[in-house]
Amino acid sequence: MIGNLPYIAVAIFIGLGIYTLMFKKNLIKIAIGVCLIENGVNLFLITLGYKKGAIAPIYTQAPSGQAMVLPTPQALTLTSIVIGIATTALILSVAMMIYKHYGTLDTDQVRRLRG
Amino acid sequence: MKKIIFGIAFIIFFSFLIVSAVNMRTFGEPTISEMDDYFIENAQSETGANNVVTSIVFDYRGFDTLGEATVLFTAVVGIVALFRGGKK
Amino acid sequence: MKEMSRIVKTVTNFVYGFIIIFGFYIIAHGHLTPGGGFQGGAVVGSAFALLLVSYGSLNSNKFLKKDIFSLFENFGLTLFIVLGFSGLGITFFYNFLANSGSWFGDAAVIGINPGDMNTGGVIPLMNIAVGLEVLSAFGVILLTMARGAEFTKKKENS
Amino acid sequence: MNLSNHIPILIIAIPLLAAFLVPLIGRINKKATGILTTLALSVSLIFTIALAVKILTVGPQVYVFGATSPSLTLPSGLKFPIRIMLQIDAMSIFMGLITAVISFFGAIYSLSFIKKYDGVDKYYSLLLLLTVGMFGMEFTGDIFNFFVFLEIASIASVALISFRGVDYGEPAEAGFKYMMVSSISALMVLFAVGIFYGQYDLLNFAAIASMIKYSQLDKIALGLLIPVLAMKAGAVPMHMWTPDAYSEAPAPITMILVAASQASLYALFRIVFSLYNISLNALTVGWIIIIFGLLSMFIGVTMAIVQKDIKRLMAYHAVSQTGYMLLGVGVGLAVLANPVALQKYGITAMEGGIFHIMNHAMYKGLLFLTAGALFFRTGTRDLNKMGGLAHYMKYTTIFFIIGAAAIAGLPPFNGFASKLLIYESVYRFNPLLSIIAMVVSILTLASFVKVFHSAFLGPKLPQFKEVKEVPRSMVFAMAVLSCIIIFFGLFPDLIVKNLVHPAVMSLIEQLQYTGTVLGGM
Repeated sequence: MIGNLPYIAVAIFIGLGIYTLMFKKNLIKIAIGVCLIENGVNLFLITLGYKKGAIAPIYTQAPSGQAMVLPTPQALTLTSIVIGIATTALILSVAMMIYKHYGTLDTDQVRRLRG
Repeated sequence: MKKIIFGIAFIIFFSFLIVSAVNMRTFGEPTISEMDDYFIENAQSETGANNVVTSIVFDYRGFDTLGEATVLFTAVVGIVALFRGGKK
Repeated sequence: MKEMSRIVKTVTNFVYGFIIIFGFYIIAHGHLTPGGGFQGGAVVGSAFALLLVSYGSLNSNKFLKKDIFSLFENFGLTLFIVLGFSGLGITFFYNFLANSGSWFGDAAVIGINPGDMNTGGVIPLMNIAVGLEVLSAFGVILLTMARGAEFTKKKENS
Repeated sequence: MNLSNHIPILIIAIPLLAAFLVPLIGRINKKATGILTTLALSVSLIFTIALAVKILTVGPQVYVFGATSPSLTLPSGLKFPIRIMLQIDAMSIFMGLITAVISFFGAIYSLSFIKKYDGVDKYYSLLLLLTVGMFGMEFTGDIFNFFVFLEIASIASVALISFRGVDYGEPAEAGFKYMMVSSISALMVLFAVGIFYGQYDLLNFAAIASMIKYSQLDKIALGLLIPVLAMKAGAVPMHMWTPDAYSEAPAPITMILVAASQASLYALFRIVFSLYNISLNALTVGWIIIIFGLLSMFIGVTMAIVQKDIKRLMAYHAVSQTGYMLLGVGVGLAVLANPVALQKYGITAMEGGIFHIMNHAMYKGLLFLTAGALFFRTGTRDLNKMGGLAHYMKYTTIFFIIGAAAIAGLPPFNGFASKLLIYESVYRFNPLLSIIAMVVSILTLASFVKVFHSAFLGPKLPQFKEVKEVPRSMVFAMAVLSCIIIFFGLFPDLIVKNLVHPAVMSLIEQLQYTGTVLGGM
């Protein structure tokens, strides 16, 4: 159980993100919720690639004789972080547009689409 | 009423996460790492770059990085398209 | 956003040059030291954010031009996909420069080595192309959202 | 350097290159952007057709990026692939054909539809990027690459949905809802990618399919993937975004969005059939998908009848038609375990479901284009305000009749062909399901008769005096879609035998899928 404590942290991260998405009313809080899930999943990807007592997989002036960490999760997380930037920027821009037209950020008042 | 449905969905979802966190192999001891060992040994000879992660990002999985630079470009064009008016 | 006090502006004038140079260092040495196109572009993007915040969004339009950024962005991405296309003789993303003796073509010394700039084949060129694209993408996003925020603030006061 | 074995990547790379060049050319002159977009999409349409012919004759194609030769899946001395590869078999090229046709005619339709708005080059760039996202989702053989292209399609469609949001409020709200749905689904797909990578240290579909042991973690990954991808495809419990997104987006974009949500439906089938196949207990998962289908069918059509806005009505019909596809393929999945039932009616049910994807894309696209034509001329989408438009817009009325007849499943049109396949095979599986499907089809016909009456028939209204037919490029796009619908309706077995059947077989046989990669063919 103690062995995979980081995965429990990931589960809590994503749980918090889903909680804010489901129960919060303000648009900016929902955007923060999406960022929380984003970071939780990135943390999950990075913790998959760790090897005990290993160094970063770079050969320039590396201390000799030590094992190297798994490199693929780092490449995947790099891509996922930049996708996180793109989604966050777009969510905030759409929230600004909604604020421009509706004058409020509360999801209960942003309700013109009915039926 | 909506709160109850969302509450149940949240609990089911959270139990999925906790079960997957508990069942995953222990942290720090990867059981199978053939693909990554291949990258660590052959990255220098095949791509000539010392940084194995960069050789994966740009050579072995370069199509991901092209897709991902396109994601950033789409976000920029989308944001510029959303704020294109603004004169009035 | 209003511009900040005189102290902040003088420190910014002094510091932003070094941030940009450090960002380009990370982009150029992507295949040797930790870093690469995305991380270096983000560092240079932070320099633009510093300039935007300290000078305020209205008069920072004098030296941070949005259409130059979007021009750079298109150029960076077209360079990136042309590098992908140029390997088309064999397959799409083929690293035709690695171990070929021409640009960035030297074969890297296997195992621990001090790091030689002239290795890595297509990777340094792609690093530069992606770094250019990311830094100009940050520029465009920051300026557009700052101008958008300016507009919504005007709506609040009216 | 013969071009023929590089076709798979050229289908994706040429629209991508055009998407980057469109803003540059937009600075020089605005007119050229539309022409460049249609040119790039026509090139990828021709290449898709050429690739489809090659795949249906020779067999599944693999294209590896960066390897010394396009088909070198396993580097020397290894038994697992390390590079990203496009794996295109009969099912993915079937979806690729839909994407190519729909986006090409969407571009032609928007040549004259989009003149009213400013920011035209951004619109075309986003349209090309949405098409690239869909092609990438359908052709890739790598899970993480699927996540990246799912994200491209989502961001491009959010920007396009809220494209009209500069001067109205509703598109921004619809865009926000769709952004929430697509971010959650993309992140849960990434979580499932993490689960697969953590267990098998592999990222390739075929390699994981050969190693999968259906452990506790794989059940969770499946439990995450099915609801999330069904949400993206617009199945009922999570369909809240569909009516808003489809009604607020410009008409050609709604047509392409329908094809985009079908791409995530394809991803759902790919994961269930090619990744898990025999290892999952097919009956329960099949019944889950059937229940999704039934709910979508019934709730979609009952909500549609009460609608006033023409595009919201069609959006709810899109939800209910997705229910047919889920029902057809769900029945096929449910009987995957016992081969006798599979041969008897499982395969025909899946053929009906998958053929329905193609038909739905065609006639739903045509209906949205006619709704766009009405909006283009009258400026309103409210059925109560419209009336007597048949007098002025002759062609649009004909196209609307063809589309409405096809969606209701009347005999000479393509909707009937696939619905008949679904009815007769689902009847043998469980008669009640088939009866519900028929009732829903009748309700669909009822609601479209109402729309036809209130929008087209009736006296000439004074405020529509100066309304005249829509420009030629819009009429051309609608005309070609109607010809496709009629052609599919008159010769359904020609399409089913040599296009739909290989697609179904490539989904069912997992060994053929893993063989193309691991067999090193």
